[in-house]
Amino acid sequence: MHTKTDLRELSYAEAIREAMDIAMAQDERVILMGEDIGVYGGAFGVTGDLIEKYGMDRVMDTPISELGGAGVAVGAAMTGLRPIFEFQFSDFATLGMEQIVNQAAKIRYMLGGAVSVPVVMRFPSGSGTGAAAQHSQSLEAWTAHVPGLKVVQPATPADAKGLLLAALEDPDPVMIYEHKILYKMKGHVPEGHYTTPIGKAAVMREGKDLTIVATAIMVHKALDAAETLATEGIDAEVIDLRTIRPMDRDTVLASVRKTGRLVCVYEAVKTLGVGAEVSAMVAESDAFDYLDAPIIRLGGAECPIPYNPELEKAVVPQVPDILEAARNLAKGRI
Amino acid sequence: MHTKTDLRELSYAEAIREAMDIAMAQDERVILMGEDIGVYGGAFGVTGDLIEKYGMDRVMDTPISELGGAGVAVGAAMTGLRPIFEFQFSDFATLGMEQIVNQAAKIRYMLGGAVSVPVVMRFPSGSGTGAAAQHSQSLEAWTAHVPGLKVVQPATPADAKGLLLAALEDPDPVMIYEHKILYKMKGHVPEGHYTTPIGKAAVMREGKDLTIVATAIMVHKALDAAETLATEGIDAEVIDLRTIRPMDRDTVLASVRKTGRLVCVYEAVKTLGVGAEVSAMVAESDAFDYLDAPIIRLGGAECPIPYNPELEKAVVPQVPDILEAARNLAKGRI
Amino acid sequence: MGRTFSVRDTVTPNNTPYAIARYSADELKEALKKMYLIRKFEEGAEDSYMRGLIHGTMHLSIGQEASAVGSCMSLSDEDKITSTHRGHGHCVAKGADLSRMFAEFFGKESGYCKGRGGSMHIADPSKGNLGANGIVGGGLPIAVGAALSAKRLGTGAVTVCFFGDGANNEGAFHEALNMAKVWNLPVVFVCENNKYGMSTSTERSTAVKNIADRAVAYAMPGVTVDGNDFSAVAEAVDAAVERARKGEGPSLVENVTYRWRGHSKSDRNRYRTKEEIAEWQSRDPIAAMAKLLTDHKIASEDEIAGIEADATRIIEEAIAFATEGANPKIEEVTRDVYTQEIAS
Amino acid sequence: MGRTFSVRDTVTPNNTPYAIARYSADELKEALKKMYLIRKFEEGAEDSYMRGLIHGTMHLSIGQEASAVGSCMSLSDEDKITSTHRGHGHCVAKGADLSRMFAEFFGKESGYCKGRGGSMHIADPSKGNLGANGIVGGGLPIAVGAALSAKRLGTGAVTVCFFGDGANNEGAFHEALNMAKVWNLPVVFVCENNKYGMSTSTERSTAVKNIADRAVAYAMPGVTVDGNDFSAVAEAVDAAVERARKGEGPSLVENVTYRWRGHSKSDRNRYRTKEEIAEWQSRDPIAAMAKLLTDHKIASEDEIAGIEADATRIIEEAIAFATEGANPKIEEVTRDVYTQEIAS
Ligand SMILES: Cc1ncc(C[n+]2csc(CCOP(=O)(O)OP(=O)(O)O)c2C)c(N)n1
Ligand SMILES: Cc1ncc(C[n+]2csc(CCOP(=O)(O)OP(=O)(O)O)c2C)c(N)n1
Ligand SMILES: [Mg+2]
Ligand SMILES: [Mg+2]
Repeated sequence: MHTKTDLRELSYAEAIREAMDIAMAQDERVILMGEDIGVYGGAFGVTGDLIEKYGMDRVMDTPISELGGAGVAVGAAMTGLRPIFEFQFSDFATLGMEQIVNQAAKIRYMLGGAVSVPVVMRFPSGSGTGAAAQHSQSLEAWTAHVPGLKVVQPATPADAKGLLLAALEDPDPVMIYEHKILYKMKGHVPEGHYTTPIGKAAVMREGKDLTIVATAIMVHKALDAAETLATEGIDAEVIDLRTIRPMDRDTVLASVRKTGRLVCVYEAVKTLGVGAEVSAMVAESDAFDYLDAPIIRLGGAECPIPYNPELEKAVVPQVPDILEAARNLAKGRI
Repeated sequence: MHTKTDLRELSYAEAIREAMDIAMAQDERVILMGEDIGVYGGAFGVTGDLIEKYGMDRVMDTPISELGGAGVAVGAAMTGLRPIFEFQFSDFATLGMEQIVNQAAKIRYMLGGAVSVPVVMRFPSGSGTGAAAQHSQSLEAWTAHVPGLKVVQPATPADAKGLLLAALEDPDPVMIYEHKILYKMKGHVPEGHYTTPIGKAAVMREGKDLTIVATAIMVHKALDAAETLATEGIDAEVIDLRTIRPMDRDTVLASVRKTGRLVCVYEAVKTLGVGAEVSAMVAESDAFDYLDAPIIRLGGAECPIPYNPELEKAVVPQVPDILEAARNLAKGRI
Repeated sequence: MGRTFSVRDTVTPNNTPYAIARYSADELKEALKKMYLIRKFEEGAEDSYMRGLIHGTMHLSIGQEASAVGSCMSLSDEDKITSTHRGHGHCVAKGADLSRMFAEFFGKESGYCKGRGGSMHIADPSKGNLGANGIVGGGLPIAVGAALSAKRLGTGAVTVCFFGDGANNEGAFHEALNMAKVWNLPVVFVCENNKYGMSTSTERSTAVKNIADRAVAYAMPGVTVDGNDFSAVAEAVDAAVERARKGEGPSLVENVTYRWRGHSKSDRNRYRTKEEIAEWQSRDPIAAMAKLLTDHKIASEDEIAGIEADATRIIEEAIAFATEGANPKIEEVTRDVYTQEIAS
Repeated sequence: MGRTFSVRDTVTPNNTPYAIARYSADELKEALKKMYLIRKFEEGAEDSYMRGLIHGTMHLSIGQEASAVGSCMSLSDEDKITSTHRGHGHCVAKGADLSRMFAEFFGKESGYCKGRGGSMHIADPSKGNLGANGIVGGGLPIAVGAALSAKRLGTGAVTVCFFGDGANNEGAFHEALNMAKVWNLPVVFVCENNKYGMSTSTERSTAVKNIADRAVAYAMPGVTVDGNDFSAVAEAVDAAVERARKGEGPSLVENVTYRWRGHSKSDRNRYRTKEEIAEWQSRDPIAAMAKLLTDHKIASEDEIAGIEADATRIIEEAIAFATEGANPKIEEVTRDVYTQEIAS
């Protein structure tokens, strides 16, 4: 985290756990489902000891059955419960897409509004753990392509908590992509119940020379880069997109109108990743007229995530990549 | 089809069938797998009577097991067969994403190049049949986001045949999105074996005032619109993208450099559909400097496909939408 | 089709069929009426389709009425069902209003899904019908979820999950039955085995002879019954519902039946013989039910004719209602994508 | 763990264990050596991890060596296997080169996957090993596909598909076994039941007691054996391989075993007791195999010590090879995404 204060700090994982704890204490209908979220505490320790407080009936270890598990969560959500379903790794959600996309996302519409499906799903995503191609993907663009779903990507502990609590209050299915590498990152997290609005981006740093729109872990890399750029006289505005469906058009466009330059940074494969939508959204808006330079995207390489740690780093954007892109973009501006 | 000649015409479905027939006659390793592709001839009649010619061993009805079926095709492709796997509707491929994305797309890379996975998968896609939200999706953007796959979307009978034959010669997994409404559309199809190159777009109509990049059925709507625009003095270039992974950057950029105006038309949900990538690709390229107007996207509404026929039409781009967009774009140009 | 549940309370003296012993005359006549309603709804639907009044496709369950109605006999409106693409029968059996069903079929705003869902998605949550499903096997995990809610919230509700023989080869079947048993949930899996998944016979798609044999793999009771015999269906499903209600967990019931029509409107019936179809038509579940009622003096021939006439009238009214109904407004097409409209 | 296959040719006179009757002394000593290699490979891997030489995670199969080696006894290089995240043992059993395995572990260009795959994806197609798989259940349909190829191309090859008890609850298991039987393919499903899928015991995840009981649902033979008893494993799997080879279709073999280590490096072993671990450690499959060979005078204690020393040396050499190997070049990171490089 970039804002060090003497306020209470929690890790991103702790913040998520606290949100679940608050929700479960308040509302009997909230249950947790997932693989090894009970005594094991979750593959990334996110559920931790919640089973001790709420018991096996509310912190349910599922069999290794992602499709069925997701579907049970959907059915439970239609009939009175508020399940939070954890995919152990977001990669395994490829097994559950049927229930997510054909059922959770569409049931309300197909049924003419007769029911809502208030299910929350959590997807630990991203690379950086040396777990190779089948355990490191960032597939949030898939669900962000699907009407009926809401999709968020918290970048800070405070938002991880606030967005999860907002998701639980939302009557519709909310998909939460959490970055595994952020789980241990600390930051200030307010006590008690609060929500971070779904659908609102956050301006993390104001600047006038160029706009960096980033998601998840890239928000922190962008902020790092912005500090360095500042020393070079380049004043970057950094926006944490936070919600990728529905996207916060207004915040992004306002920034681009101000700076005239845009770079989008995201870890997912570049082609058809979230930055493609940010770019296209700007390019078709009135903000187009304010653009002084091409819209740059920094996304993951067109490549599965490799195992070797140096290769693994090479396939996702790093701070030097952002610096280079920003410097090129700023040329002629300052 | 828009080019009427006295050459041999086949429907899009017949062209696909002919491609499969040619391949099966030439190569014993080619087999067909899918639900009800045998005596039933396929839900859309694409396989037709091939079972009579090649028997049940090569035209294999699978149980209703999309995940397993796709995985069997992957395993067979790794070990000497050349399977063509048909998802009965592309919507059901949501059940097979694990095998497509974690296995087919990544096995070669994860194994350091030790094997290839020459599997071909066919996805009947799109709306217009009154089959509602779970039978009408256009999810090609999902696989186009995944390195290791190649993804094509033929718009004409000739390309449907040529791209399928190219896919069978390709050592890597090729995903073919076929539009259901095109199955009955007729057009000239050359006899015998030929291939349409994967990775190459087709300029369907040359023009100088604006570029329309379209996919699948939208190519035909774009061509219709272009005829009308011509009568209004607007000279539209129409590009059929044909392959969406890898995208034909050169053809699109060359056109935009010439016309300075771009509209992308696709049926999939607008947000994060293929047009987002086309737009972003142009906006970050040197063609940006040639742009005289915002890049317009016409995509599907942010909505599942509804059942009622009027609603169903309303949620995907139609010729009048293209005309309106093109006219707005061309304003001031001509 | 021999095996039955070991656990069953109702004793049927003197070989009286279960249904006769268990249900009142009114209940039985109501059941017969529902069977007629299903038949006539679908005949009407087919006719509307032929006359070009409907687009899309439809999956008719004509010939399977005993399975739908028999399986819902002991369910209240609090109990849930999940249904399939071939779901009109389940919908009627669970108490749906025929007019709103037809209106949905016609894509009208007055339909159950406001014209957004159509034949394949008709639902009536107010009656416990969580909806038909266009995805084969899609309803199986959802049913388990509904049963989980019932158990956790202590509602006492049971969920009946309908699915076809074809669906039994989906991974979702396996995962759902396993979880239902592991968590001991109040759900009854009712497989309507009409011998084909589209064109593919169970012999060519399914490694076991009886689908109920798969219950062993989930350590739950499994039984195969004559799905055209209303009483046999009710007997098996009622026993399973009772087990579920008592907290004894899930069961699998296989109703062996047959669809008289093709799979959908595009079916050329190449995969089965005319003889096979004729043979099954000679075992009409509605005729059998009518005979059951007359044999046991529950209803006279006249009363039965009256029930049928009632059903005919209701369907006529339903078609009239549907025909008159307004189309949805195009500007409202994105309503109900989200519960609270979002700007986009 | 009583039931065995009814179909078996080899007769074992005087209660001689199957393996002793069936395999030559050289074959048996080679098998023991492979078991040592697995153990020492994994101990070396663990050690390298502790010393920070390796990133990522790993899944060790220490304690399960008899299952891996016993299951591959009657396979040739033409025969295929599919493996799991816990796949080092299968890899060694199928004849992999230890140096290239270690090099992969270290992420080197000289590794089996050129450093792209790591522990979870080691494969050696040249030996018929189609690869470990990071997706639980991911290999099951792939194995069926390999068996389909063998049948269609008439290669006579059999595929052995390894998977865990946890994987048996994936839909992929159900779909794969069903298709294998429907098409009568030469595949043997070998479930390594080590009692837990990560932290979740089979009691809490799986509705049946023995996973092999699920074979009934696919009308294929199913047998549960002591997976720490090399001979019992070889006996069951060989019989199944023979059935497959003869065209008699698929089988399911369940090797009951135990992993001594945690699930992966992040496991705190909260879900099982020290006593349970100790009890299983007292049933070391390698010690049992050594005893089998000495009891039956196949090898002396000295010879066994020599085999173990050989294995130790091979592992040391492998680590040296891996340590010296070059890292992949960063500019080549996108090589092998496609067979023919594409411009992008
Ligand atoms: C996941 C999925 N796969 C395939 C289909 C296409 N499809 C619709 S119904 C059907 C046959 C289903 O057979 P069965 O479950 O026996 O039900 P029946 O139609 O016989 O009532 C198929 C293949 C589908 N809708 N969903
Ligand atoms: C589809 C999928 N779900 C979950 C996981 C995470 N995971 C890896 S191994 C494992 C346990 C597997 O248990 P089992 O099949 O019994 O194999 P074992 O680890 O005991 O050898 C889990 C849950 C995964 N890799 N893939
Ligand atoms: Mg059927
Ligand atoms: Mg296990």
